[in-house]
Amino acid sequence: MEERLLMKGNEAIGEAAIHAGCRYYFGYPITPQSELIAYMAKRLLKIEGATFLQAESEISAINMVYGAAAAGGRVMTSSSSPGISLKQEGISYIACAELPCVVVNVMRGGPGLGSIQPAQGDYFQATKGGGHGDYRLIVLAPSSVQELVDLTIKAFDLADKYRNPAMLLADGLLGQMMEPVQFKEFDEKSIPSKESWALGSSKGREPRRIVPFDLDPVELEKIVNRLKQKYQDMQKEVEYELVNIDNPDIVIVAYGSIARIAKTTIQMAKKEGINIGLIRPITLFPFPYKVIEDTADNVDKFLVTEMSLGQMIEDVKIAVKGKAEVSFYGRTGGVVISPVEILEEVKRLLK
Amino acid sequence: MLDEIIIAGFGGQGVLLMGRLIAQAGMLEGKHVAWMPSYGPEMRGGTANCTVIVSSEEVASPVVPNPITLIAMNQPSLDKFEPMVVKDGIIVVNQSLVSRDISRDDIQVVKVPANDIANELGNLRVANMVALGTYIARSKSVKMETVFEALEQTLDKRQEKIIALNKEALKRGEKIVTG
Amino acid sequence: MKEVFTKPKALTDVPFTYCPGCHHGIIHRLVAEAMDDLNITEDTIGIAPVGCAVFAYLFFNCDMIVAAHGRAPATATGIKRVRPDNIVFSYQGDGDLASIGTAEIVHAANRGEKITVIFVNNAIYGMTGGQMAPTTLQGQITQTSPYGRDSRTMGMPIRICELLSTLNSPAYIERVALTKPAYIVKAKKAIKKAFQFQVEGKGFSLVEVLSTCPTNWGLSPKEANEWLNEKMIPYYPLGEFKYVEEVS
Amino acid sequence: MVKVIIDRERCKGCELCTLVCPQKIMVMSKSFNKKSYHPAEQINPEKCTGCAFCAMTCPDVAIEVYK
Repeated sequence: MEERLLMKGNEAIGEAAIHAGCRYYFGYPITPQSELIAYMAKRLLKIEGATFLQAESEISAINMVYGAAAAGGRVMTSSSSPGISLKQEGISYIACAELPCVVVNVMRGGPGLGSIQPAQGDYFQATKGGGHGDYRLIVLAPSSVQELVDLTIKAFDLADKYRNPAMLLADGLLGQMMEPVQFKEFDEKSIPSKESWALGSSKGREPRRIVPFDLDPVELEKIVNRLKQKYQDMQKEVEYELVNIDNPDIVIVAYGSIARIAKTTIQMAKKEGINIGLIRPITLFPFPYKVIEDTADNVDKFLVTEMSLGQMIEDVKIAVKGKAEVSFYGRTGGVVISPVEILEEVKRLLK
Repeated sequence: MLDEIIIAGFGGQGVLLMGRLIAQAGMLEGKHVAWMPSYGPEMRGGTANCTVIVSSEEVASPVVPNPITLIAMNQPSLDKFEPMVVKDGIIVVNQSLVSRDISRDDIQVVKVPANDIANELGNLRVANMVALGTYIARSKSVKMETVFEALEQTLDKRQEKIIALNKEALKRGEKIVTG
Repeated sequence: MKEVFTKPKALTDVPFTYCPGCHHGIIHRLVAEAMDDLNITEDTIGIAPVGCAVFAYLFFNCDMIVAAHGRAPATATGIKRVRPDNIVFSYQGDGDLASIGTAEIVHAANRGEKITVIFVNNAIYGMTGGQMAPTTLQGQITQTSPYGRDSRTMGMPIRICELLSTLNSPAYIERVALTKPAYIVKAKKAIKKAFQFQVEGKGFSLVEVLSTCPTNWGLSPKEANEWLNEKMIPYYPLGEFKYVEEVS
Repeated sequence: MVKVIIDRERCKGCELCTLVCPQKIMVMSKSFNKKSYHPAEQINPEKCTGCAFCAMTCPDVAIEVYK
């Protein structure tokens, strides 16, 4: 068994990235992910040939990522909500140019400058593209520090597999908390070679061009349709966790830290004789529509809980297809929901 | 076993480190642990607190609205968190900086003059370790030897004197309970 | 017969998409000649901007990427950090470099990124149809300064070479023009030197090329050359602003 | 003997070559090319010194010079 280390979420993401062979990081400080940029500085500046760069802005950082990805580097940037908004243009370019990279969003309260407390208000932005144009990110939603590690590594692998940006969608709670983590052995040989498409020396081959546009609409449509095909292929990557799903009175759908809080609600409810199930999407794109639909065949009440005004609920409703009643409980602005609040809402719904 | 602890005090009193040592010790003993700090501008000069969970079961919510244990290092922390402690819970209170009595009668109180003892030891900064020692002796959520081990892993090994002083402070806090 | 003048090999056969008399074509050729002369084409990665030169990726016989508007120095930084042995150049206009991308160019220069920047200053936005640029001259009429640029509300035109020369890190900065054969010879030397600096690992280099936009200036190519000589050069003096022999 | 070759189809008729020719032997053709520009052409080729100013100033790399 590998050694257990007590690590802060943000630092665990950083160590996981380096563990997965990430040698290029470009970022800009913002709470509550600042430990991550500091960790990358501490580690990457000591690795020969690696780059840590504190960019002049989030905009520059994501465009440095664009360049590094085009040149074939395993590259990451990280930020929190307002900073992620600034990166959207670059993310759209990277998606169109079909380059792999990992973007970490440690969400905080919004809109505007918002607050620095944990929130989940960036679900739409993350899962529906976020920037301009028709594109999607691979979106992974960890709910423990161990999952921050595992899903960071997975984000790099999926980004390379599909040549698409992958986002790790965490929040301030996960970024700031400490839990024991373990790092499984990582084989750097598993990183796919990028020599068939990355920019570099054109000796002995035709020069390559990475061009995220086509002024001919018919040609651009071909590019976008190719992306669409890729997003359909990604459906097989769907991942989720089911808790207590055999014949529950009600099913909670929640992701990230709120899913953990809901697990406490489930334990509390059990003592009162209430049987609550949980579906926790681990991939938010692709979204686990099918398991939710199948569950709706046997359960007539769903409660979606989010630290937002209700964003993922729209995907849950699409999945449920009207077969069950879908309710919502959320807090916003950076207020973290307590297990008790969720339980009270469940009791109200079961009345 | 399960303990859910909120540790609160002034920024700079070392409450985050207290929590970190409990979590680290819990992990070393093979338990499930989680540590969650308050963060933000209040860390600079204001109040700071953290939540620690030590459990034989997997930790679900890292957010604890109603702690089993409160370690209140100053008066504002006691004022803020006293009402939240569960019935039959424990409050470890730093008597040196809290003048009032606990108002609730459905909880157990352990008083420790942490700053006075730290002062006797010649360094006010180890008041946090005194209170931590008291908490550990009272709750037995982790063993004192494991906290020593956690301390050695967490602090700079080159600062042997500081580690020794911290251990001394932990033992003095322990004595409040063991006598 | 001996070749006196032929198309450089670093250029593809694709005809330029620029308007008649536009200096972009000359600048492309000079960049290509520098790549040929230094024998670096196969190791060069170029970055096209957003603006008229967005199609530059079609014209150079090396690996190319199109950057977001203003972000070429950031994209160049990312590429150069991953591929330090390659030669990386960005090609940017005045709107791209001196307006939306001001932060990127200042900070890439200040970090001393080992890249080469070709900065094309024609005092106007070309691709969008002739709006005011940060380098538009005082009194100059554009679509968005229809009564002439008024420095009281629109500021004075930005002199990029002078601005960047205040920084410690850049290794080589020069401003050139192309309105006379003698100027073109000098411009060629400057652009080659800018690449040479990168080959030698000396650091950040930038050549600002004053150029014409006959279409949006509303002048014939001949008149445009004259206007550049009479109006632009007095405000944007030609010459070397920074030349560091050895970079520590 | 100098030979100046002008790619009529690349030329956009900007006239810049005519301005820099010291011998004033670069002129604009009266005919037009497929893009509807009057391309440059050389008159009195025997006067050409091979200075290549025309080629140097051509924004479309439409001129080549051989000696």
